[in-house]
Amino acid sequence: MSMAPAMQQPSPVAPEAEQANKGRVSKSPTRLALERFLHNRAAVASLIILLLIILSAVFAPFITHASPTLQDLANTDSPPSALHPLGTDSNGTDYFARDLWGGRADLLVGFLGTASLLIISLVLGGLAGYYGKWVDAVVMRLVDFMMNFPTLLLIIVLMAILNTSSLWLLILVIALTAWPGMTRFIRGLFLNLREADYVLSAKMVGASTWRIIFKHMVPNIMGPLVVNATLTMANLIALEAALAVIGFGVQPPQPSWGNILNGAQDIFTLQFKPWAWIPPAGLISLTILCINFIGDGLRDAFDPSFER
Amino acid sequence: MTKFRKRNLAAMALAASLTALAAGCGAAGGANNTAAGTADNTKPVDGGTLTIGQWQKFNQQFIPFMDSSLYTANITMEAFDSLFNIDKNLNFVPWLAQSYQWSPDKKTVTITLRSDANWSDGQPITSDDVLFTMDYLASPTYTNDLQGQYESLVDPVKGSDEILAGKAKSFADTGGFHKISDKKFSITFKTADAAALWYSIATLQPIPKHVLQNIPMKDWLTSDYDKMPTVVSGPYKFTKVTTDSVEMQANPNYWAGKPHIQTVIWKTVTPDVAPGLLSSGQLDMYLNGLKARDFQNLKALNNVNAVAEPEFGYEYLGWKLWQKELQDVRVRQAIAYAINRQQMLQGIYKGLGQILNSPIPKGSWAAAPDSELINYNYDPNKANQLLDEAGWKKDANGWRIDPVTHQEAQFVLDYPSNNPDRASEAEAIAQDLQAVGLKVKLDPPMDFNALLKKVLTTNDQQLQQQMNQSHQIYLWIMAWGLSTDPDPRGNGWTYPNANNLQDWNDPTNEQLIKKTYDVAAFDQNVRKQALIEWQKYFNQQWPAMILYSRPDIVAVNKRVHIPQDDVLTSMQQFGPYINMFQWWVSPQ
Amino acid sequence: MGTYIVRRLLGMIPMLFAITVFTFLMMHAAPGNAIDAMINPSIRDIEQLKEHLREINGLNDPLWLQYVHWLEHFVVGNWGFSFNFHEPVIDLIGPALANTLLLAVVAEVLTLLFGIPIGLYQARHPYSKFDYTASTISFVLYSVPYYILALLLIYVFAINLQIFPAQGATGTGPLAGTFIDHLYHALLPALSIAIANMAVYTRYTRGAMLEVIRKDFTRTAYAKGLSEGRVFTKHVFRNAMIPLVTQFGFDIGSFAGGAIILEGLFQYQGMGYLTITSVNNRDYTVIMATTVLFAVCVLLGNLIADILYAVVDPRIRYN
Amino acid sequence: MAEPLLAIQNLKTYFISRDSTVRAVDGIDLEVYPRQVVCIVGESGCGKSMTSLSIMRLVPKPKGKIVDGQIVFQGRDLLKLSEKAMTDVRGNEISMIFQEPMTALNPVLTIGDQITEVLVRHRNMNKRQALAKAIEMLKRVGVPRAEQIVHEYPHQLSGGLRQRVMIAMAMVCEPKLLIADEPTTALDVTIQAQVLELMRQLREDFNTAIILITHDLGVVAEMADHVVVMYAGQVVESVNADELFAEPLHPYTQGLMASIPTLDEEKEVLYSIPGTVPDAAAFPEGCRFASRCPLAQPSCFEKMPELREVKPGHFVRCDVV
Repeated sequence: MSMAPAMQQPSPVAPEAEQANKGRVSKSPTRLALERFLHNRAAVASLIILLLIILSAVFAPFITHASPTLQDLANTDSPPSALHPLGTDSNGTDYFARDLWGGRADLLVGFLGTASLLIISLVLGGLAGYYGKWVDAVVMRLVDFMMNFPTLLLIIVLMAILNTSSLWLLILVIALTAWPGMTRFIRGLFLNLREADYVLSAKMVGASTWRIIFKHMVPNIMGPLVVNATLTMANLIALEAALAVIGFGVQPPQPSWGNILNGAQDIFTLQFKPWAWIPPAGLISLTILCINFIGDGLRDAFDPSFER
Repeated sequence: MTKFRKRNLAAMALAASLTALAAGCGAAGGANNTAAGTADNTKPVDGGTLTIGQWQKFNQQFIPFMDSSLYTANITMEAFDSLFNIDKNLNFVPWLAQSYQWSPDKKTVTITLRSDANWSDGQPITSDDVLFTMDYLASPTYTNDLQGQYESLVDPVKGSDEILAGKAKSFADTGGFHKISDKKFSITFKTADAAALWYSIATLQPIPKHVLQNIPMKDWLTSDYDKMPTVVSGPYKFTKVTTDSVEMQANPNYWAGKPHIQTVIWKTVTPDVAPGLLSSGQLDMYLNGLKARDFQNLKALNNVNAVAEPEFGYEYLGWKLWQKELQDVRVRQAIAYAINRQQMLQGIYKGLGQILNSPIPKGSWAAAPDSELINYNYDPNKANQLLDEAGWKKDANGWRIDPVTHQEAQFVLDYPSNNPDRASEAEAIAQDLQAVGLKVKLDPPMDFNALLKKVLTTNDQQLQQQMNQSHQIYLWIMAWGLSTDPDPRGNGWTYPNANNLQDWNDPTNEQLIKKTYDVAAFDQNVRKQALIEWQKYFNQQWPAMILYSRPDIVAVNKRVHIPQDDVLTSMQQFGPYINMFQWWVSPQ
Repeated sequence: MGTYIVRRLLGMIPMLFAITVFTFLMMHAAPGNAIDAMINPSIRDIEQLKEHLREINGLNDPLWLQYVHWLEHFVVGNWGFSFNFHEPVIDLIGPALANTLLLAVVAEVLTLLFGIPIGLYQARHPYSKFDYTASTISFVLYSVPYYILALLLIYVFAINLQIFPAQGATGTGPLAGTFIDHLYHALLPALSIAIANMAVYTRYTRGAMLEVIRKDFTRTAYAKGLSEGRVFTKHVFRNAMIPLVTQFGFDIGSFAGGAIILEGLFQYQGMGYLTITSVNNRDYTVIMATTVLFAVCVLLGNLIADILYAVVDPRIRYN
Repeated sequence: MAEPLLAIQNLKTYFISRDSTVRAVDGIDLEVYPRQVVCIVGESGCGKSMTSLSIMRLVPKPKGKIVDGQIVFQGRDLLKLSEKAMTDVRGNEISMIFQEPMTALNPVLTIGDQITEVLVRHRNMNKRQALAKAIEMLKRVGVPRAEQIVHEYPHQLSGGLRQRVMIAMAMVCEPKLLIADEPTTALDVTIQAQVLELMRQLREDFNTAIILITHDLGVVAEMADHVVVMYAGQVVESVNADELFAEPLHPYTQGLMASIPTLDEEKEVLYSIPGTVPDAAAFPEGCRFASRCPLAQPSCFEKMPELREVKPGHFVRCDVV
């Protein structure tokens, strides 16, 4: 149906792009979304808090001089003091330093995990949604298969088999097991876009598959993709912490919020040393809450018609 | 860890431990208190319930020796008496066996069973039951089909090899066992060995032939009797078994008298929450796994007595003695001086536990007095001096040069996973060694089986190759739980020996050990002296870095009354040394 | 309907097959052979024993044959032998599964009992003070990970108030092992899951209800003179349930994941706890069995969701 | 004439939100006599549907609100009834059918269920009696296989059948007044005619007055006794049908008439009224049609004209004609 106009308009992309560049008068959708986002007070506040958390993790060495890993057996299990504002753990390591540095592991898992997962999902979901037919069938079978596997169990078993304490491997394992949801989501978006006029016209002018996917299709699913990626990030951070809580996430002595909690689960610590477990528990919850608020704000911003 | 204890058990007689300590130190609270619980002169009261928490889940395999879990053994111990028990001075004393007598050649022991000892169904416990039990442990079915771990309990008995090989069916046919009467029999060992009785038959828990002979042995695993033995010889019989608890009731026919406490419940409870259950009275007692850092909090609970005693065992830093670097005794001693064991105990175990300079814990009658041993107190200067003497020069960066490879010395340290204390110890050792210029790389922790396999790697040739290629000096941390009898062979200090993980091959050592069990050593004083001589040699040679005995923390509700002679700590040892039938609980 | 279920059940078979093959290969690739792990190295003739054990365990067969044998045995309930617990795997799974199911049922009942009514109430009074409060609270609860909720619950109810046990699946005393006892122990972990899940359900219910309320047929129902209550219960809720049952089926599957963490945290002797223990001990026969069972849970969850979907939505049923 | 069955006076239905007030219905007067068919005509968004929902008191909550006026039905002001009393009126004395038969029926309930619940509610029948009555009613509105269809679901029926079911549902209690909101818009032409014929038939059989809301003047011509033309929430012309077609007075009505495509006149371009309907949140001061009106005078932009009786029975809201 859209063949004819495509023929008449051999290069429908260029004018569009030009317009976007010139058209500062009318606001671009992204800019509109940004403005809507900035009006969402909860989301903006969350963004600020999240930035503070990220900054405190990145600049941990400037905030505290204590090492997050140094063992000091002369000072184990000490209560908060001027030297150790949140006391020390059973290795004599400073809790405050661990809480700050611990954010790095969790946030890295969140960011890199989401990034790698996005890459996998964009390739698989993109191909499935773009080509359809047997490619789609194969990818979707794979998705079904992975979806039927309890992800958490798979990660635990893999981590146990690999017997490693590498954070990078953990991120890889998480990405390799948690991609199906995102892939299915992206495939759906692509499936809808496949028939769009500008995609068909790009095909007509002989653009390569990758160019079509990344140049024409991806920008158009940016909104939902960003929202979904944000929520995925929250989930991955929660997942790492969950793994660490039962001893399968980031391994000590490298700190992560989850493994700090793991070391503080016994009754006496819960009862008598709130400084040991409330900060990491609070940081995990706050981070996830903030990311979710941001995700919510982004969704409202990208899709104003969506009503909660 | 448990795995090692099991193996150890298998190799040695099982026995008790710290009676002497408990009696001697009375650390918990003076002369009127026993190790824990309350001792007083009021008259025992019958009845009541005792609830005991254990860390790990028991396995539902209650025929003695079917299962190698210590947590199962703790329970079966109350249902099945062994031939010998331990008194408070750590001596073996006859128990189900009323008396024993050695033959002049010291190869044969004649044992008389108590005439009043009966199974709970009224049948007498006889020589046939003992033979039946021995044959069961020696049989190939036991090892292959039941995957039993205790065949070495009958290993020193004459004919055990023939039975395992299938050439004979019973010790009665091989000359290992001779039935004299229903209540009297003799056992002949392969050699005259002063320790053999104690590391084998002494702790045998007879099983009822009249019940089990009708079930093919390979089906025992799934038999009702195994899941819940109904005919028992001990003070308590099984009455209810669920996935995480076992209920036992007093055996009214127990030969030593009906137990005071009517019901004993064993419950799987993790150490994380045990303190809460102890303070609320839902648990009367908790064995193993309580953390040293919780000790003060436990003591502060007003209804609970908590005691911390050094375990009967030790933690050690192992190394391979075939590595050229470690063949120099000065290097081994230097490591000993370099490691601050006092601070490790202080930081990780809150100052509880006990530093050792020999592999026999101080609680044993055979322990060498401190005055006879080199005391490797933390002394980095001395360590540096010894390393200098050994030719380990420091380079510009302060790291020492390995005189064998002429490169910076590189130690690599392995330790078991799933225990934060091991990680702390590994880190502490690494820090201390680095302080004297020895670079240490910590491997990621691995689970115990993987670690053991790595340490054992086929005759060590493979490991040797690996180490040579990477120019690494290999270290590992493990712990041993010991049996009461101090025989050095049990911990693998002889060569060859599957448990000799460090490959210590030293003729002097072999000679010294031999003296601890030869015919002369049947005299306890001779044996003690031989053991002290061996310890002195060990202490000087330092074939492994013995660290310390960790603390064992046991918490008991104050309403539980435990006779002064009884022992509570080191429950990880297998054997009926806790005479629970004498305990009683105050009515609530 | 019957044929629909049968067709869906048959459809599960290839998936199950793929899952078992994958799990089998994964376990096979795992380092540390179970036999090495279990044997006392001081046993005489150790090599002979190993060979014997390899033989009786079929470890000398080609891989595909090992799989076939494993499958044959698995189907008839012979799930192997746990080297760690020294018990047949199926004997371990039985009670663990029962505990997990109890936990799941209690959690789901709590979830539905509170989650749906709160969402319904919000939908009946949208944009009210209650609605805003409930929405905010459920957003926060939805964001706070359930294991942190669990820690808080332990802190409050087990440590400070001491009215619930902090761990375990059964207690001590005369009631030990009874159903009441099990229920009592399941409550706190169930509540931790339920709170987070409730938040999901209130959000879902509210959203679905508000969407249905805007539908034409709701107006029709009012126009017929039905009372508001009747319109809500009969017309609106029946339709709003359609997305909810999908979530419900999803819950059954995802419960497996949540159970692993929570059972670990509460030391609750269910499937998750058994799995963790087994993973820590490299007890591969048990891991195989629990993995397959968890996957079956997910499949069954999907099936149940589909069936319920067909039950509540006749449009599906007749297509 | 006799007493009006329904008399609406000065009805105002607004949508009030934080930022704005949308005056959907802004002072409507309307009378419906027994057995009369009154058509409300107008463009979409002119407030005709909201008028009908106001009569049923089904204005969407929470924003929609009837702020003023009276709706007197058989002597009772419906706006003063309790919600409970109002439910006795709905579906019983006044019932309503909607534009989209596809979505107006509940997809998860059987046809029988949906019809019988009206009878159970208003006639105190038990299920069995109600089902029999429902089947009878379905037959009456020309639904074939009524006995089976009561057990079927809406998605199994065609659009025309569904609208018949809707009508059966609305008529099953024999209401005094039936409000039909664009009942034929979603149907194809042949079915439209059948449905209209059916409605006429029912009026004969049950003596039901009908308010027929439509934007289709053809339907008006076919059905109406009296016509009310609405524009921007107000009545702009109200007169009996014959006179309207003979002599439409309001410029807007005239515009509507002009835009009907007819077969006999061969017009080149279809007429359409220029401009757009003003925003209901910000109506202009004067006549709301002024900006689009070919006859508009400057005064039209300043003062809102009253609805005045230009001829006997012919009311027009325009000062110019």
